[in-house]
Amino acid sequence: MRIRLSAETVHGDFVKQVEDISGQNLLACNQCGKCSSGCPVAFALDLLPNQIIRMTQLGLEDVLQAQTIWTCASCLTCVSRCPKNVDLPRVMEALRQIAMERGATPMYAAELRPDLVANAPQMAIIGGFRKFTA
Amino acid sequence: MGTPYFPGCTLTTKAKNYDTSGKAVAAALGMPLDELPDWQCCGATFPLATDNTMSLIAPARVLIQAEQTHAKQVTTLCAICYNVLKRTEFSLRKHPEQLERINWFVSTDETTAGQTYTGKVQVTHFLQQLRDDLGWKALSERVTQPLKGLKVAPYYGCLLLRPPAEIGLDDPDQPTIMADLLTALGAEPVDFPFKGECCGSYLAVNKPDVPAALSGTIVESAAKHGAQAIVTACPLCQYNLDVKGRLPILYFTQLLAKALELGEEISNFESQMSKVAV
Amino acid sequence: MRKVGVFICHCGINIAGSVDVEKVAEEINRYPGVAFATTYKYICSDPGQQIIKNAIQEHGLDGVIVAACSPAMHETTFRRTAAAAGMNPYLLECANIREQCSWVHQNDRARATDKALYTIQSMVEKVKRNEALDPLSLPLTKKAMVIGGGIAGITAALDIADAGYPVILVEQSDHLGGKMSNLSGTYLNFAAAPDLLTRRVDRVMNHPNIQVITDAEVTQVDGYVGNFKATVKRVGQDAILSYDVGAIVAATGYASYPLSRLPEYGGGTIPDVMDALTFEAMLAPSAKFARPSDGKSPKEVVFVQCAGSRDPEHGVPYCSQVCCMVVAKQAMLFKERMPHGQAYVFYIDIRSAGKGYDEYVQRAMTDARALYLRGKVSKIYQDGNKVIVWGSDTLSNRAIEIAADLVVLATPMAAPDGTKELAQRLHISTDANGFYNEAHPKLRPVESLTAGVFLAGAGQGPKDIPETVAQASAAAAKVLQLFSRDEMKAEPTIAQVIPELCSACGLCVKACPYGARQVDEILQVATVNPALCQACGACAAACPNKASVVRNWTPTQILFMADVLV
Amino acid sequence: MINRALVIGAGIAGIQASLDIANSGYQVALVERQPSIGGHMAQLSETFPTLDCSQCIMTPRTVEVGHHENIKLYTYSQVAEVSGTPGDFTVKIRQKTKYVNWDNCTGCGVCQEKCPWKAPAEFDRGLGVRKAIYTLSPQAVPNKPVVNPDVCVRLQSIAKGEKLKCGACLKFCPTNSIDFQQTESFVEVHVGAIVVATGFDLFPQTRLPEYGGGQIPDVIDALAFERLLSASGPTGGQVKRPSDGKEPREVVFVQCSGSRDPEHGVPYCSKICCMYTAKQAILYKHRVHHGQPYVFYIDIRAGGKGYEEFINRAQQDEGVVYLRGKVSKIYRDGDKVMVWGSDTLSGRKVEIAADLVILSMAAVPAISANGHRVPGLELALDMDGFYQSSDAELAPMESNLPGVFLAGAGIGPKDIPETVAQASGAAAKVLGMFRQALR
Repeated sequence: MRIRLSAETVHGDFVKQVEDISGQNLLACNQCGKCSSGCPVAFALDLLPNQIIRMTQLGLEDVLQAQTIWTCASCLTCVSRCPKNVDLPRVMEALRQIAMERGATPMYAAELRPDLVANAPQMAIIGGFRKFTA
Repeated sequence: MGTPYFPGCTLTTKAKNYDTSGKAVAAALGMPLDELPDWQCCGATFPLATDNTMSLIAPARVLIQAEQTHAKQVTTLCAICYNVLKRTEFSLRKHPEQLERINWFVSTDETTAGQTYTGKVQVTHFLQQLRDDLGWKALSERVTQPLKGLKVAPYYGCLLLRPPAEIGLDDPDQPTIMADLLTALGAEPVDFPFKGECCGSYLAVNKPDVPAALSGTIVESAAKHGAQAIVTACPLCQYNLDVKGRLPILYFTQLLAKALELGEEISNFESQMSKVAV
Repeated sequence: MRKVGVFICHCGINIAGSVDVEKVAEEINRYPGVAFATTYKYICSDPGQQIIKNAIQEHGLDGVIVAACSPAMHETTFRRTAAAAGMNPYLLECANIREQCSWVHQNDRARATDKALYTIQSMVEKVKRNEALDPLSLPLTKKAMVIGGGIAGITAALDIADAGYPVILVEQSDHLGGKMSNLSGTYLNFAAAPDLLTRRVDRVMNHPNIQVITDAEVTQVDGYVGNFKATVKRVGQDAILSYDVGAIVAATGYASYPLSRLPEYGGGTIPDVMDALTFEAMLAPSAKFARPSDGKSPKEVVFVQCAGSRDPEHGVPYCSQVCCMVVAKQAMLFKERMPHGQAYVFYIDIRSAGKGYDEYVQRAMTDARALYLRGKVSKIYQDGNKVIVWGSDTLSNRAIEIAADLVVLATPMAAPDGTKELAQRLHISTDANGFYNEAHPKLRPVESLTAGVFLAGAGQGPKDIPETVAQASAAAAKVLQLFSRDEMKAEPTIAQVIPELCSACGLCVKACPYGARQVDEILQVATVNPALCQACGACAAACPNKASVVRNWTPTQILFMADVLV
Repeated sequence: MINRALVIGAGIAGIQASLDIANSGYQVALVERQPSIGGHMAQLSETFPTLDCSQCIMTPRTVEVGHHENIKLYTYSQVAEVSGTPGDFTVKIRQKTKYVNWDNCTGCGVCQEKCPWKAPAEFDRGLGVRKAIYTLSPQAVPNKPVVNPDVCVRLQSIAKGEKLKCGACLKFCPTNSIDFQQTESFVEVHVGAIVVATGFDLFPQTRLPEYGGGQIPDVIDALAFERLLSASGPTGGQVKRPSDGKEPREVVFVQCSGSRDPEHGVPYCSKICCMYTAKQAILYKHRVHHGQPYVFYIDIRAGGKGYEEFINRAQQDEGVVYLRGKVSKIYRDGDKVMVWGSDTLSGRKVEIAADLVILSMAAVPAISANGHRVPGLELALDMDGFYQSSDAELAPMESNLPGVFLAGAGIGPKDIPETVAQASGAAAKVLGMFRQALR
């Protein structure tokens, strides 16, 4: 499908909101792709990190449907290697927050495997959930 | 009087042996760890949004408590607690106005009335104390039972080192701190390319297949490079890597306990080594 | 009492359109000291200039003001006119009533007209107090020094020497040819290039006008354009050689960026990860095509572009310009060496801008079957006898892993150590990345801001061979231009010290940005070096005793001008 | 050896070469086919990456050429024939009919004021109008007019042998410099060396039908946009689109319009487009603060000092949106211009309803563009029609003919600093020849 770009989309509220929450200048990214090159969970992503930031640059809000923003483990590999010092994990966080504002519920405690909840370290459970409630 | 010490939730439950071995080793080395009175959870993730004052209150409380001890530094063992507290310290130093708000908020609570954080106390990791305060040479001299011939792969993971600008413990791409420790203990550090790759972290609860895959690669790589065991500083890494059962996954404090001959009940070394056929 | 003539230009409608020039002429005619005033459509035109000549002679003018465009445009023109009419050219001034008046006040004729009038009146006050001056003449040594024996230095030296002037060529290493001598060939005319270089080197070595000094560095440079004194020290020798030269060409080239600064690429730690120049040596027809670790010939080779470049976080914000082409070339050479081998190239943008360059890269893709992947590499590590490369292809949106036998990092072209120090010795400046600053990025690419010191090649910024060669010849042209005169003329409107007022406090020495001031310890008075002084006036401002003045821009003149304007 | 040089083409390359030779004490005959000197650089608004005003940095040079005692200007002229040998060439120069006696003309401009006949101004890429008697620009050097026979009704009436029409210029010229009897003339110059600096032109829009083929008024080429941005341009530097003079809010820049496109006969990269497009996008943003510029590109080629940093500025500070994909189709839709492109990075097809579209047209050799080949000056051309250097890398300024040197975009597309360096380089070769002869 073809998307329609206009000043409204590329400088719209969505882009502004992401930049405000993340504190990042999205356009500082020149799409070199280093983030995707090093992302450890790339194999489990529906959109690569560079695509996430790319779609956000263009104000394509369907980026919020991507599973990637929930699968990102915030390992910070991308930001520690980014040539332009773009803090992608913060962008992911911004997208998660906006998605949740808009009613996304990525995980229910009830649906978690009991054995995991029983054995996993607290930090995993707390961290896992905090990520979705920040 | 020792260094104030923040164990964090996991070390008092699922990672007790990290806590016990850590405290025992510290005591044996004459640098005892004094657990903070009625400490509370650090939050387990550093809040990444620009407006994160609310979420910073939890870790800030820990710093406030620590400062009441008038010590220069507060120690952690858990890599995630360390990351959260260290970044909080960094962030509050960078944003005094935010620090002011948090101090005000906390001091309105009668239990913590009048307590504030001024940046006097600095967050440190026990590894850093060993390296900077004690020193590898001094440590090696204290070793009574060198871990001769033991091939161990140091696994650093993510949060112990990243983001380097805020943590500054070691180079995230070429870290040496745990390898140096192993050498000091007489063991043989095994360098492998995945020492800094993510284990899948807290995806353990909702996407277990991801950590499983990642940890698999990490452990395999370590084994391929001849490691008999993997050593880590993070309970979550320990948990994720251990799932495989391919190699024993130890905390660095366990190896210390072993090398200092603090006894099996402290080090848990033999039992864990024997769990897997090397 | 001076007799000043005022000539007001319409500049077509450029000035007359918003300034009532006739009214201005009428008004200024009544102004004390003005003996004659008139207007004309285009005073810069030949008939316009004729009017000035006639008026000077008829009215015996000893002061002229041309109220027209900026002096930057026509001052020289009109001063020549005045001289032709027998008046001292330094008694003529331009009053800018176009750029600074008519053009910026197009909608307010009345006030534009007033402003024009004041502008001219203040200029009258200045001209009344101008002294008649003669241009200064300075001696000139027609001998050049070229620093750097790479392709840039060689070419510049030959162009100067061929024109019959002696050249001292100073080279740091023990041989000429520079980085280019390490290349097995160039892009377009591959085979011919090394031969062409050797022939050029031979010509230099045997040229009667060129004296080559290898293993040497320039340790000190004193003096100024036309009269430099450069001292040269040969490595391992205490003897200091000293040369009088009139011009200097800095052609010191570039250095490769240290691999060790790329830890995530295993730089310096993985034997089979090397930079492009090292790979070039491996490709040399004479050499055995063997990788360092085990001497095997690599079958799968990964090229990593922008390995440090375009990466502010690695301290290199700029693009190194040549890597895209170098890599394409090496990918093709590799394919010749290993017909069954496979080359991969990770890139961000393919920058093959240059004659025949884009076509060249296309050939690397289609003929040499090099696989281009658009993504910056994130991590490289050793795995057994393989080197694992983690990259991505942002076009197919896949993270990519390649098990390579050899990895070539296209590392940045960096400014060599010591560039800054040499720049300081030459009194020229360097930019944020350590490269020499040119006088103007567009129109003066091979001149430094210090007269007589010229730039050529990669020392001024990354560039390829054709651009370097063109620059080298350009620098030579500037030298030849300088040497074409018998002596150097310099503007006399520079700083001057009134000895009676000077207390030799030395403030002016500190204030002068061009190192043109000194204190004569014996006479206890500050002095001006006419060749270095740029008439900026800093000394005049700094001098507590008003002993420093810029000729024809004296404090008195400026005060009288200000009186009119405020 | 005749110590005089011929320089063909008075763009910035020819100007620089002439000045370097003339300032070394040798005479120069500078030939330019246009009525005045300056070439394309005179058309530019500001220059990258410093955003210096092009006119301001260039005028001192054009003026210096105009008044230089060692430079003889032959504008509105063309080299008709070259004969002789290196060191002693005889050059025949054809001086086109100006219908104005320049010896008497003072360049007062009255004729242009009074002339009633208008035609599109080529200097403004057709966006402005000029009279039948015209100078290229108010700052022209020399600032003297010529008459365009295709527009002047007087000349047409003369040609048709009808009753003489108009003659306004004749009537009003204060110096009686108008001369409708004038015919073209030839002069011979003897020179020792030749510098060829004939520069480039833009690939015609008509060759790109899928981009509107020049039929859509609000789809213009980059030089036209320079004129829209230029303070001395037809709109005084205000960005107004051709169709209705409205200020465009959404502006699309299409790079590689013709370039890197063997199918359109331009296989090569035009080298300068990436940078001037970024510059134009920034300048547009400075003129129209609320406007949104987009740039479609294949690769961003910013190889040059401060160039990469300039692109970063456009992207992250000036909010220019870069889209990686070549535009496929441009068509008119009401008062909008629809642009169909793609962004290969997000993997999306993209559509933009633009108010104005600027095509970064390929740079093609002027010499083959105007089909002018000089007998006796058989310079080798490459497959694209640019001059072929004797060695592209190590001898870029040397041609296949001894004593004949090359400079500037006639060899291949290049930016101003590279052109200026080449021009000085060519001058060095000429000076070398002259000086060697002395010994």
